[in-house]
Amino acid sequence: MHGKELLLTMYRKMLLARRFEEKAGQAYGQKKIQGFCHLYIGQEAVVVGINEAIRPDDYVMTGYRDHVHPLVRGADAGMFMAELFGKDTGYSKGKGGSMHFFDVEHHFYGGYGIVGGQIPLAAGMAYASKYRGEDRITVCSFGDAAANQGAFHETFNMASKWKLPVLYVVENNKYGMGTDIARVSAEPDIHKRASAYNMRGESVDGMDVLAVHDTVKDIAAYLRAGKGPVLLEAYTYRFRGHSMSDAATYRTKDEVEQEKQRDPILKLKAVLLEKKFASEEQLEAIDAEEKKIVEDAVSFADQSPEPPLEDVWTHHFVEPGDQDERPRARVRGAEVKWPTYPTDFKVTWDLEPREPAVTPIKKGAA
Amino acid sequence: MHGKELLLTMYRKMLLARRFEEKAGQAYGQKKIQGFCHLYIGQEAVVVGINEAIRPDDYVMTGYRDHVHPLVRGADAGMFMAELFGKDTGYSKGKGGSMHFFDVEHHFYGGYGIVGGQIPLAAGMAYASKYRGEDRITVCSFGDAAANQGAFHETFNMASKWKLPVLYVVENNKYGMGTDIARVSAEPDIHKRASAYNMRGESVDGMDVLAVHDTVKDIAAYLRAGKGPVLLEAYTYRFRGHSMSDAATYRTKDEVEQEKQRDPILKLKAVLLEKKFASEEQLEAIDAEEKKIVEDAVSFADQSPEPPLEDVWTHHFVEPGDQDERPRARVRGAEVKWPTYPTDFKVTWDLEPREPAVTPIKKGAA
Amino acid sequence: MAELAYRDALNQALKEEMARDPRVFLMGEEVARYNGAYKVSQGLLDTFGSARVVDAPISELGFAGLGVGAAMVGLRPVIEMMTWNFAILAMDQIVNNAAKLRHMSGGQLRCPIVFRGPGGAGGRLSSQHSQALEANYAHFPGLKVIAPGTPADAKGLLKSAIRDENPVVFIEAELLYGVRGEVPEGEYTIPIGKADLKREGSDVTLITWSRMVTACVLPAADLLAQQGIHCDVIDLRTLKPFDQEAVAASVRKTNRVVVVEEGWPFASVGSELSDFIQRECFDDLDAPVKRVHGLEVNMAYAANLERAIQPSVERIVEAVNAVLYR
Amino acid sequence: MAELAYRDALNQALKEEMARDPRVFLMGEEVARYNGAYKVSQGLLDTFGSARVVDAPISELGFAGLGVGAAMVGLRPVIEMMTWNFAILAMDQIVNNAAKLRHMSGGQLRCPIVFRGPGGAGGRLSSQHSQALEANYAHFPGLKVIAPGTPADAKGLLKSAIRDENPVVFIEAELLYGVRGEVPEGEYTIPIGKADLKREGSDVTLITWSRMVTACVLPAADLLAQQGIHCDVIDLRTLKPFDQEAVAASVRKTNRVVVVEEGWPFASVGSELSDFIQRECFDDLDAPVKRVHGLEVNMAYAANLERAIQPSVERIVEAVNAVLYR
Ligand SMILES: Cc1ncc(C[n+]2csc(CCOP(=O)(O)OP(=O)(O)O)c2C)c(N)n1
Ligand SMILES: Cc1ncc(C[n+]2csc(CCOP(=O)(O)OP(=O)(O)O)c2C)c(N)n1
Ligand SMILES: [Mg+2]
Ligand SMILES: [Mg+2]
Repeated sequence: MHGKELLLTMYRKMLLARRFEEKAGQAYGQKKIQGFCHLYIGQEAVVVGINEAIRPDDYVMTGYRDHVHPLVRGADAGMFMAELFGKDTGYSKGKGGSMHFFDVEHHFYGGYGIVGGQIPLAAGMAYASKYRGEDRITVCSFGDAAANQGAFHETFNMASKWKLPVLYVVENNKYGMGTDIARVSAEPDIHKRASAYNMRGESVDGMDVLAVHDTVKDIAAYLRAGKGPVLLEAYTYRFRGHSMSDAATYRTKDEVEQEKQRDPILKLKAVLLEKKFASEEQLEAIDAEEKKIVEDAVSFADQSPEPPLEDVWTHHFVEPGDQDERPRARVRGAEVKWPTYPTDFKVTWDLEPREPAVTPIKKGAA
Repeated sequence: MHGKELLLTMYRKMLLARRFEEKAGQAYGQKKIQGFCHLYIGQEAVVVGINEAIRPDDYVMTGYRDHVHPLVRGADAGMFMAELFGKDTGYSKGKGGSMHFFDVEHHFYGGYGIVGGQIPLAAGMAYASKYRGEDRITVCSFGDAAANQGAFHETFNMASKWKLPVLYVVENNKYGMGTDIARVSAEPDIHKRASAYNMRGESVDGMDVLAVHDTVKDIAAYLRAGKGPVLLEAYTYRFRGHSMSDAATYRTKDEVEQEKQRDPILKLKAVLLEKKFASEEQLEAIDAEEKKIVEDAVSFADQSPEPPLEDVWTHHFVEPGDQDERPRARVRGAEVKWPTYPTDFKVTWDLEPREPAVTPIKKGAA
Repeated sequence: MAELAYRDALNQALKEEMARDPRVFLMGEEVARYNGAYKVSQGLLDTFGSARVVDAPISELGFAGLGVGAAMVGLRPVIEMMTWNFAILAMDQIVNNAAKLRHMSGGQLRCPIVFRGPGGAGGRLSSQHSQALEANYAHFPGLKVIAPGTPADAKGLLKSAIRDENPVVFIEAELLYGVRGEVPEGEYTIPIGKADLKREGSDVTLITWSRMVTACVLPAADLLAQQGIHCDVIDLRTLKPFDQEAVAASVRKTNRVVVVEEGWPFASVGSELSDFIQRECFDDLDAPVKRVHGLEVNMAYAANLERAIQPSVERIVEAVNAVLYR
Repeated sequence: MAELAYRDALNQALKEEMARDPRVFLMGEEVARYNGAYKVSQGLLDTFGSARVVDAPISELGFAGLGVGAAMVGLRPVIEMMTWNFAILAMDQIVNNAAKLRHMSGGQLRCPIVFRGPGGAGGRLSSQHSQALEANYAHFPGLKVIAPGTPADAKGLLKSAIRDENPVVFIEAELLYGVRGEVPEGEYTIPIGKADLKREGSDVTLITWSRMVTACVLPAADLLAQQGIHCDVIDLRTLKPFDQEAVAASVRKTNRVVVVEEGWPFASVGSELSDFIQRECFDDLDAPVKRVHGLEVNMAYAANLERAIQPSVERIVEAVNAVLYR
């Protein structure tokens, strides 16, 4: 079921993610990165497991803890490091920074700083796919604490009613900033809330990349079959603070240590070794390669220029004739296969039957 | 269980409600009332059943379909008719109109035009009661369509987590304006959504005043015992359009006719006759009395002056020393027992334990 | 030219644009089966089907954001707010997502979306339902704000808004829906950002938009004309970006200005116009810029109070006299 | 006098008012156990317990509304918005309920509530987190808007806000929290609606508030003073109602004005000041009112762009020179 190549790919990507975030943390200490910076360390299995279970042309988006989501889709690590450094060679030319990663080439649509603000957007992206008759799905992550936003409720109701092909992933790392989710959530098992919208909800061990992968494979098929949205809760943990400025003293040392035992990278490593898909040395070589990528990314970012001052005036409006920016083409001179959206098509979707059966009158149960 | 006096009181109040709304409808046709005007005809059992099951000093509020809620608490019908007519003798001096009824003397706190906007307020009122150690409860109604607002979700989570003594009543009349609730709600049985907040949710036949009364009696005790909030769905029906400008063509004649068979007033009348609590004649006499009250209300409103033009400048801010308006004292010269809120007390409530048990780490189920 | 009601002109714009471009869809409360709370979407469901004309739940934040997401990936949503009073609930999606997407993504994304619906007073609807909220949106970079005052402009500007590649806040006027006016036949658009000089005169410049144009400013101008005072009447039509040239040119000619708006005065579009004029035309002004606006109060339900709170012909005439020192 | 950081001055105000009045409670994200995202509520949980210092879920609309409800029935909530950027989600409760309750109820109810938290740029936080949103609230009748620029004002005005019988929007500055200043010892309040004349000079009036006071306006005034140009520096402190007398008196003296604000220019508090001045002091003005403000763009993350977007000493000096026609 889990071929060697898949496992090695996932291993490599988790390491890329880990090393990238570690370097970002370091660079933050050196003040090369400023403002808010939310690291994904510890949660890698979620994003990697999902990514290998969906198609490259599926739409993906998340909140502000967003560095790793585009990286595992194939984004240029150097250009995202440059974004973190506020450089001209960044994906958003230094305009977005840590919280607003966008790599549209790889169908990664951001990068949002308002907690829960991306939830309705994902429903809209899934709406567009269904509208155009595509079999594409949308995957949108958010945190456990975001589930208490009204946007969650309003969107889930619509997504379910209209059977939109969207997978919502709660990356439940047990804390929203300094607050244990159980302290502010009447139903802390967030996937159980799916029942309030008549939609499929389930949970998965978010520290186990294989479990995430398999669950999402199944869900992706369900979504593509038009069965409606899904809420998947991935129980995970962030090994660092909420952001770089958070010392995370609200967690006990014990808790953190215990969680580190579940490090998703170590877990996959054990599987790889046990299955003899790779030797210790081979795995170390992979790590070295990923480290090198990240080191190169830092050099690239270091050497990149600041954006020109005139850039304060750009990208507020699309003027007639303006093309969309294609970052890798601009920065790397790469041939970029840019997503296109059809302009001429026929909408065949009937969102609801013309004349629905009239709801029977209810009498109540008391 | 249901004494004669209780049943007669409920009968009288439902008739007052019905006659008041009929007159309001007429007056709207005569352009004495303008703007939006949402009648409660058909839904009377909900508000009356609730009111007789709670205390006069409990807090009550609702949305814009709000004429009847204060009336059954004892408000002055003439002064509310005057409010509808935009007169100086209205409860809000003609400033609020149909959607913004307030009668603080009778602990009726409005009267809100933004769908779902009152939901968080009620939690705050319940918060205040709990904060001061009172055993008062708050009852807040809203419509079926309001349940799709984010305010529902955000508030219910807090109310349940903090065990606030608030009863939320969904007056499910099957439609939000012209839209059958099942067309826009993934879970049209709204009380079932309570499970997403780990709170008690149930439904009742909202056309049966006795059922409503008994259910709310039980719930009120539950609330006063500090067991947390409750979501009660009352299945009901409005016999008229959404507002005066709605011809309600989205409903079949059949459906409306069938519902009219369930008229809560006729139903209670049958009980009264069957139990021999009153004769046909006595019941008609009650009706005549209520009709008279409403006719007097119209005369009073008709004869009342418009507010003075200087009133455009009043009631935007409380200036130092300003007292709150006491409408019945001002208009009727009545002795008014005005609600007071203690200014000196000790807060003994611990909203959460100082050191809660740490939530166990979750592994997911996939 | 055909005479059309404002609502029907909007309806034509929607119908034509939806027929032209399959990417355009309309979503909002009661827009489909009910044909719109104000009947702007009359007949559209029948023509375009239920995926393109969508009855949304009462979830303004949710469906506004859904529209933004759809716009990000190639559709061109028109999101109807039953009134702009309710859109306050959706403001985060409009100002934090729609307005900022292109910038945050460094130009990778665009967000062609129209948020539209009625603003201003609706006739005895009291405070929560009678707000002219254009200033709140005009304050944010990344949004265009349009507020047409006639059926022809309503049609021509809505078509331009739908074709625009940016998020547009399109504020109609509840009390104009039934008002009729000539609308050019056939396909035509009105450019965003261009004012319309409705009357020419050299004594005073009157600047306004939306319902105020026909409800009080033109009547006031007519009345003043009878008294020999001739006003330039500028209907801004687009509030952001507003037509700076048209405003400045007129002020340079008349040297006296009255700005008329339905909404509250504090930090409003009228304040901005006043600031622009005193800054750009300081030496041309023979009197301070005067403003007529809704009183700085919450709207009351009572008929006499509601009337008193809104701008009126009398108040405009008075202001014109004041800037003429008469 | 003690030297205190702005955050500690706010903390004192909260602590003193909560000790004085059991009706006062503080609710918001991370205010209790975490002692506040910006440590404004340090120690309050320990002193006042979990019902008076409450960690709320991330439900801005919900807990803002909960506060309004509690205020309606006799409590005096202080609702902390982690930043005002997030409060956009709660705006409906602030402007449609809190601001209108007294009016809708015809004076039966009052709503003494403070919504507070940091506004403005926070240092490399990019567009969604760097907004000065005072204009949006100041536009609505029924709200008072306060934006203190020093620790002493922060303390004195927060105490006044908590004691006020009306809803108050209290906008702190994220970048001021660590800034220290003298704060009078013991119980004292600063009246709402009174400006503070920070420097006296007869050449030009500089009007500003919040972080701009110390971050660029006073430094600019000092620099100008070295060049022999002496400015009145008015710190408004309260934006609505602002101190019309202080503004007019200064303009009558100097005849030249520069208004400095961190936020966007369009339909802003600065626009309103400009309109007020040209209207009330038309004949006193020797030059148009000049404005220095955040550029009309979304905030960028890059350090150099972020700097360029914000008002600066240089831009203020330039504007002063312009109104002096130098
Ligand atoms: C609407 C809004 N409120 C508050 C914040 C401040 N904030 C940023 S992240 C965060 C915690 C979110 O926690 P969670 O959703 O669990 O995601 P995690 O950070 O754990 O990935 C808060 C309160 C915000 N950005 N937006
Ligand atoms: C936020 C908001 N959106 C839309 C409206 C317009 N509106 C008023 S009532 C209503 C329908 C509400 O239906 P429901 O909640 O079922 O209550 P009912 O009228 O049936 O009592 C709508 C859409 C509004 N007032 N507020
Ligand atoms: Mg979390
Ligand atoms: Mg209903």
